[in-house]
Amino acid sequence: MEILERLRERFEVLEEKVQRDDLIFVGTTGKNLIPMLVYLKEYEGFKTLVMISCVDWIEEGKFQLSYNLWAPKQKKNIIVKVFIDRKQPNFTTIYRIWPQAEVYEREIHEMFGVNFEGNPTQGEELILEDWDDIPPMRRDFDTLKYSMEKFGERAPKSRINIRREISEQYDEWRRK
Amino acid sequence: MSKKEVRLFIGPQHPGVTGNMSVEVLLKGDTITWAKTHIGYLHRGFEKLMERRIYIKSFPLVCRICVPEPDTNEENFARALEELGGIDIPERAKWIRTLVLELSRLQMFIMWYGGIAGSMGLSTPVQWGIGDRDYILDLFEELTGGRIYHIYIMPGGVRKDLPEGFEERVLKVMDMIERRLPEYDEIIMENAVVQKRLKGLARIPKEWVDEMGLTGPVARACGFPYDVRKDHPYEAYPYLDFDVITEEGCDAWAMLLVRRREIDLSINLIRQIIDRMPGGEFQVPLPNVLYWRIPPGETYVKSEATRGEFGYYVVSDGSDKPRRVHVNGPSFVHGITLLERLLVGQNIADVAPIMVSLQTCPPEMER
Amino acid sequence: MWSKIFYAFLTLLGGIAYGLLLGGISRKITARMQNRRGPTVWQNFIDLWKLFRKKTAVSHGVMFYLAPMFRLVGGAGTFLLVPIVIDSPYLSNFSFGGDLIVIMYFMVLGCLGMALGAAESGHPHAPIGVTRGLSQMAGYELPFVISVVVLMIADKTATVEGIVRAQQGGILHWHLFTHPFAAAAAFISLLGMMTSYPFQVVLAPQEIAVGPPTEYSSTFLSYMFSGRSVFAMAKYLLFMDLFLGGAGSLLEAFAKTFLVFLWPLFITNVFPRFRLEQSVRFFWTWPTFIGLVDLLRISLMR
Amino acid sequence: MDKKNYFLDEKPEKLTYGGVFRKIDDWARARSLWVVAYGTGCGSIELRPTFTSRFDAERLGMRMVGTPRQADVLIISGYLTVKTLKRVIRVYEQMQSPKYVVALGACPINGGMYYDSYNAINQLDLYLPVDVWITGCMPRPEAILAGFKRLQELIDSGRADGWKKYIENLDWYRENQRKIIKNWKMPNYNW
Repeated sequence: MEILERLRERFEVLEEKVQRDDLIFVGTTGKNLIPMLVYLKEYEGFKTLVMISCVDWIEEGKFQLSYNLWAPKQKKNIIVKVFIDRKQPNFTTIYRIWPQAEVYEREIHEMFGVNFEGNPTQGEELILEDWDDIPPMRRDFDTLKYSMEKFGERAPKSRINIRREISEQYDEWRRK
Repeated sequence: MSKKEVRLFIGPQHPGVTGNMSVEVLLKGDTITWAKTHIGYLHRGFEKLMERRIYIKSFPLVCRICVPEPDTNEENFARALEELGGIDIPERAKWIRTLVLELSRLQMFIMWYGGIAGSMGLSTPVQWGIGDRDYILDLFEELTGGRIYHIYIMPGGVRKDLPEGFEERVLKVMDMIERRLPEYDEIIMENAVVQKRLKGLARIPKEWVDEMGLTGPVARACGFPYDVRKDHPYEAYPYLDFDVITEEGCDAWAMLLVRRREIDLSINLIRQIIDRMPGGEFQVPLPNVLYWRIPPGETYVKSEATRGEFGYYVVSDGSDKPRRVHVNGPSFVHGITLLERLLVGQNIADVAPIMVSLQTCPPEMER
Repeated sequence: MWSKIFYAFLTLLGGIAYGLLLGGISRKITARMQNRRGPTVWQNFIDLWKLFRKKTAVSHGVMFYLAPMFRLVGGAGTFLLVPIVIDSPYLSNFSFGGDLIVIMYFMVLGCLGMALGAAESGHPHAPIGVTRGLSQMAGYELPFVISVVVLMIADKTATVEGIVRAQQGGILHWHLFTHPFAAAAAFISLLGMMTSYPFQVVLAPQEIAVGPPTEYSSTFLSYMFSGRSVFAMAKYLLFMDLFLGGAGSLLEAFAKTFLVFLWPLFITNVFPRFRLEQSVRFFWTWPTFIGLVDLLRISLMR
Repeated sequence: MDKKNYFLDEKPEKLTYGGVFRKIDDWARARSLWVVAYGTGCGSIELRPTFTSRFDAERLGMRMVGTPRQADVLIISGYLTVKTLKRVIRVYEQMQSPKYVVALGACPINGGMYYDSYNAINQLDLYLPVDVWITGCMPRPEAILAGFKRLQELIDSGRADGWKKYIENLDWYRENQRKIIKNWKMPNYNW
């Protein structure tokens, strides 16, 4: 694909893959990301940011950020990938290029703990309320354990007499 | 916030919001000066739960991501897995899938058509719309066994073949709905009060469409012919004969017109599909799904839901569970970025029509 | 005197009951229009009893408690001033000279009491609803007052009874036919008074939940409920007396109020609501203009 | 803004209920169930057909009301997230007694398919007293109507007493609620 050649000329391209006719993956470094996004937006017609996603590669100690762009004219998607250090997950915001990136970054900050410098709203709670553990979408967060600790053991599959069960619990509470 | 402004929460317990979400607004008189969307009331952590489950066990989960229109999710996820796993599905499966997708689009649009009237207090078409939608749900029940959640589209095809005589019954329901639609038009489209309220309401600047990534009926109401069915054809859509519907006007009235014409289009497409339904197998055998490993790779598949472009970003690391599934619903942009900007300067009375026009669906924002 | 008060009390109870029944009928008709069966026509009585016997654990001050009473008193006061059956010793209520003006004041009282109480309830939806209600009132009062003034000038009287007497002598003497423009203006403003749908901006569920009564519950809501139904009855009776020639017997009164009751019901189910400013603007243009036509005609003819 | 109490601090004093009219009260309560319009989960999608033209719950005397103050029934439609649970408790405490809770779906009974989710509760009756459970995912409108018939029977015979239990055992419920809701502050109106 020609667009890959043009990208290779201008930026450092770490990896590339043509998944379908209309979907290309390009990997780059953190420094090159914003120039590349701006270039894609201004000169290649990838005007729209579809989404930002984050993948936790815990074995390699990395977070992968995927920026998914869409070109309305060429009808093509390009996904720009960048890897950042998992220990110090700091990155730059792109909300000045696309306004909706602000909310995506806010969500990633909440779910993965990635810090986007310059994002005005990233500290605010978007989805979770009063969260008291490590960010839940990280691979080392065990949701089953957390659920059992916080919400109690999973109740038995058949709770035939729920009414009696609860009234027994009342009595137990009173005896205490 | 000055002292003259009143802070008001519209939702989550409020009859006018489109689900369990809330919009916080500052009011000056009757005019909104600032708005903020609060989500997270329905967050179940689907993406985390899918990482703990083998691929086939994720299918009961994905259909619950968008409650009123679950089939898009199943189809998207199945298509992503087929692409990563290198499975080709037979022709008939593609056509059945398209039929299911169009039926589910149609029921959503009919419910929406009543809903936009309901958001302004016209309760008669709401009742009609939900009542008529039930005939399509009956078809779904016959086909899949479930009214709302179908879990019908699986990797490798669909779960079961069409029952005997199903096509005729679909056509019958289509005729019935087509007979009923003029009544709806009379009470909604030709209603002077509806026109007075919707024309010019929530006008979206055209440059926002590309900048914010608006899709679906919202983009099409601004004159941009963005339709995933045409732009990136999937399943049986490349063989179907249809045009992308666009309207000029960028306001709530244009969105209403787009969706009204989409109903006709859906009925038309369903007739085409039933006309040209090929024979043959409806699924290909999969490897043992309990030990099904998908080679490493990542992909992004998308399809056209009623609200816009619905996308699944699936990353596989070669194990029997996905490394990451990111569900990107159109409401994420429409309901947060666009809604917050669009509400500023509007009347408090127009919050519900605007939200319904953008068709925000809370469960797909927060998954 | 005492017997008159006793009979007035009985008519009041009868009025509440008939108003509730009409509410039930309207729910039934609405349901039929919407392709469903709907509740029984007695549903409103059951609701009222349940509300009346429910507990209240909310307190927002004295005004909050008094507001439903204001509403009930406003409704009952209006009701008791409108003669139901003319020339009847029991059913003519307390009509007296110049009562039409008092009636129009009483009709405002209920809204104002509601406004005071709801504003104290502390929920932001309530004051928004109250401002909407008061602006709306300013809207529909204008055409209504104009058409009443037309009738007063035409009949040279300010009593409801006098107006009814002026209409005796056949269907063509009804003001509905002798002063069609004034009647049209008044009947359009009736839509606003009954908060029927294009003008239903006060209790707008999709916008401000339920508006002024957001914080009201149980017993207070039941007072408000019965206040609303007796208020509606009073308006139906007033319109019957002003435009449909009054009633000579109780049966006639039932029939004619039922006719008046059908008019907002036919409109309400096929329209969404206006925004507030659209609604007020509507009242200040079309019905006002129509009413002025009759006013001009009357004053030129004299 | 001084601190306001949004939730019950202590038990309300009076618990008596009934009297001479008790039979009529129960009869009327069973036939006039007003449901607070709050779709807490995915079950609200099946509430719409239930309350509209095809299944028409209004013929049983039920209707949707917009404010919890006037409502009798709270429908927990499906799973509850922690964020919603806080709102639901507040809505429940704003409702006036007698009040009833109906739980839809498998999720509030034992967690359902979200048993391992970090944001959805596993067992609803630890936090709110539930009068009627309707299982299924989602329960069909017919099942919901059957559930409401059952609720009517319970009220008719005076056995729907969840609201009494809630007041009697407020401490127990509060302790359970405090385990998962750390911050009890609610968003405030500048009023």
